[in-house]
Amino acid sequence: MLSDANDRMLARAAREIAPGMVVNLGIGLPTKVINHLPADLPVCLHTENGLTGIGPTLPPERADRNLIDAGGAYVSTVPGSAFFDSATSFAMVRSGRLDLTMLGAFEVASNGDLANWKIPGRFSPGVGGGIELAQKARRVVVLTTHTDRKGNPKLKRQCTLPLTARGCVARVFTDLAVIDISDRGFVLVETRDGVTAAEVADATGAPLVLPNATPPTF
Amino acid sequence: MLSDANDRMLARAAREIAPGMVVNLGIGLPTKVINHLPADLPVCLHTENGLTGIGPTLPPERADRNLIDAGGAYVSTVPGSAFFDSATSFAMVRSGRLDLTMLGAFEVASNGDLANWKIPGRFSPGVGGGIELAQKARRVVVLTTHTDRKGNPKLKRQCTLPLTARGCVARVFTDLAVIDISDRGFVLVETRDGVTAAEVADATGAPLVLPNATPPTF
Amino acid sequence: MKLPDKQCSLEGAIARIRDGDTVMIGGFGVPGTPMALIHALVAHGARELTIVKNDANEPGMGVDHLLQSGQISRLITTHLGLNSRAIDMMNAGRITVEFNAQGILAERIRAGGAGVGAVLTDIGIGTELANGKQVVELAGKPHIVETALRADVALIHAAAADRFGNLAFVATARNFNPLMAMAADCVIAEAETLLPLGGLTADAIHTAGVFVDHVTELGTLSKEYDVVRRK
Amino acid sequence: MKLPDKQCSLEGAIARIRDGDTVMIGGFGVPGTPMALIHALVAHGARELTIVKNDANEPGMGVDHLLQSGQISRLITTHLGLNSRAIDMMNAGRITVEFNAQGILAERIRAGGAGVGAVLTDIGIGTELANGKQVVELAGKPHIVETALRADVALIHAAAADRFGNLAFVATARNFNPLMAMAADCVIAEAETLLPLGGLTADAIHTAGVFVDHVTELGTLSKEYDVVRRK
Repeated sequence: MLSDANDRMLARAAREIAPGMVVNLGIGLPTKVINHLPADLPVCLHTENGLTGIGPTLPPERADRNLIDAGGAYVSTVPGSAFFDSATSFAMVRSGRLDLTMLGAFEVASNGDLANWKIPGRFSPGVGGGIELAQKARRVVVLTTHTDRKGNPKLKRQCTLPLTARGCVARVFTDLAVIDISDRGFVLVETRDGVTAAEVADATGAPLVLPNATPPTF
Repeated sequence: MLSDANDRMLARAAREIAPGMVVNLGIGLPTKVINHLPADLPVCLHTENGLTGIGPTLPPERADRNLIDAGGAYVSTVPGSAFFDSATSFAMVRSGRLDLTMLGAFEVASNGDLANWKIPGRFSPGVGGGIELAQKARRVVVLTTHTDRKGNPKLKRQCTLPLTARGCVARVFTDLAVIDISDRGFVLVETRDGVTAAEVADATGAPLVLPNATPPTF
Repeated sequence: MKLPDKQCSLEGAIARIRDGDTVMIGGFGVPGTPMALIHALVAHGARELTIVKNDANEPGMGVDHLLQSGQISRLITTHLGLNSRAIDMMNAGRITVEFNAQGILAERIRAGGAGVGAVLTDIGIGTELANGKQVVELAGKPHIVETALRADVALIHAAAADRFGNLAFVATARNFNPLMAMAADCVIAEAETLLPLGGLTADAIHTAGVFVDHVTELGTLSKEYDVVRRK
Repeated sequence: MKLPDKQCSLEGAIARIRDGDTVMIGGFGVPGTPMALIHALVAHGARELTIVKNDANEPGMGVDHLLQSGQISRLITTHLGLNSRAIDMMNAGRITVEFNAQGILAERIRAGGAGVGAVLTDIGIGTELANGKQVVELAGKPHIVETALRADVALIHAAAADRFGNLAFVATARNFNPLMAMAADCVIAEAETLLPLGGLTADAIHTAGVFVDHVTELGTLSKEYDVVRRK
């Protein structure tokens, strides 16, 4: 993935976060969205290891040894941050207090199924907090490269890997496009500047509903 | 009940509390046991509305408006007291962290059944925390007058009132005697000074196993 | 990023309560009972309410005002011993009362707040509190299915809050407040002191503001919050 | 009355662990992991342990020492991504690993601590995490019976404690510690600072001493507690 395409995807995903939201940014690409949020945006970032109100990531020499995010990065607080235990953290998730979560993916199916935790025989470190985020956040969006390293589509008719949760994904942000998941399957919403709808459709492993007009770009 | 008999019962019950115990003293007579505990006894008193380490009861003019026990009395703290919510408070109870609870009773049966919360048609204010204390404290003892105001026994073959918990009571302290509940039913352990075993048996509504020798007095 | 501001007026927050709503109210006796929010609810006038509260306070205090005004149709509680009006209304069939063991009420509310459907417990097995409840075998022993409780609105009293809705309680005024503050679709907190963001220590917050929708500062506390001088 | 004193030596507390015990260990990554108690457990040598911990730390840290020493036969956890040794041992069949969704592991431990038998949840329905678990209908919808977890011993890391065992945690070092501190028959806490009774504010205590059996003060913290400088 081109660094520019990466940045554009992250910047576009950041605009998904509306004022007042409580948001969990999953490990990997989603965490980087934080660098694209306006400083004055009223938003509450949640990390499942026990913090609401995540502040900027800190380098080791300025880090607090007791203050990490769920991915192990050293983070900081903002005025009004709160700490809590792991049961309370997931109480927030399961009881619907997360307005939005952004997750990574191995595969997303056109019915919204998500697989992002296990590749049998090759990668099975455990599911962590992913199932509950995927199943219970009010809105689940995915950030992912459009294809894997071999060029195979990550957006598919059906997931082939063990599922994280069924029918949970509402929208996918990739380096090529913004795609919604609807009753009609994948729907193209936006393309990255310079990418055609046909190129997105080619890289997608399931039918892609195209808009009548040329889609907006990001 | 004579005031002296009352005091002797309370003083005797206080000796049931061993060093290191966590103890909940129920509303009514049991709460008064606190006045008979040695000042240097290492013990932790629990009240189910959210305090461990209960200190002396305070008169209104010295009371903290936010600091009561489960009976509504204004209490104080001791060094090391902790406050917690109602779920945590009963987590202590149900998970076996109470070594002892002392409860009041309407009726105690010779199999250890306890009825202390409802007299159908006459008194049914709700069970409060009684069921969980009776069912889950490691040791449940009852403090009660030996007979009711009409002179009827409160220690019975079977409870006639709705139960608080089955088979929970290990020992009963009354104004006449200390009585254990065993496989053989009620067993006389001690009598109040000046009370005979026969008098205790007369006032008890179920067979009373007597010791071979004259029982100790309190 | 900065955290959102949730400060609002007491009346503005209460205005969203509708006839027939389930309303959780914090407090065990006087401590932790949101007396001002209750008065605002009386003024608001919503009726046919299901109230979830540990107790019905005492005559002339707290929930008793809602009993007097006839706004309560159902009360989910643990003990009414200090309010003879509540018992009389129950006995006269003017309110329906559902009694729970106190720790089970706490646990059901917490389950609602934790987004789980129920807890399985042996508390009350063999007593009339088990009547009518689903029973499941767990490791060969019967357990009662105690279902999660959630409310449309929770009314919370805190000693201190910040503008994001982080809350801190004091002493035994904590009781049911942090549990109910997790278990309602709309959580309204009155605070004796409202602080700017950062005014509460992050480690000493009892209820994270994520759970709280509206927070309002009390002015001078009414006498109802005071020490009760019983005869 | 005064509260009992529970101070003891680290080795004295650990000595009660037996072969085959289930041991809960606090921590999420480095923060909150009781590194000193883990080293004492390695020195003690109890084997065939079932360990309950969110993660397996990283190579050369925390739980990894117990993996290296071969004392673990079973690991109940949520994610091993940072410890390749744990994954290799799992794949080689040298340890049995039971994966839980993170919040469900927290909830099962809390259920153990709260003295309830299980929670009913829809988390994991339709995924392989539901395999082999009892399912109960609740309001017409299938719910998984997630059974309570308890341990013989829990090893807890606190920032501060008093001699009765009241504990306070800091920042994200809280995580699983207060849950596990409720859910074991014997709870052993190491504290960075041990205070006299009254040294902690009653409102700011995270774990009440009633749940804690033994408390020990750490001397100078080892480098294992420090910020991890990854490549």
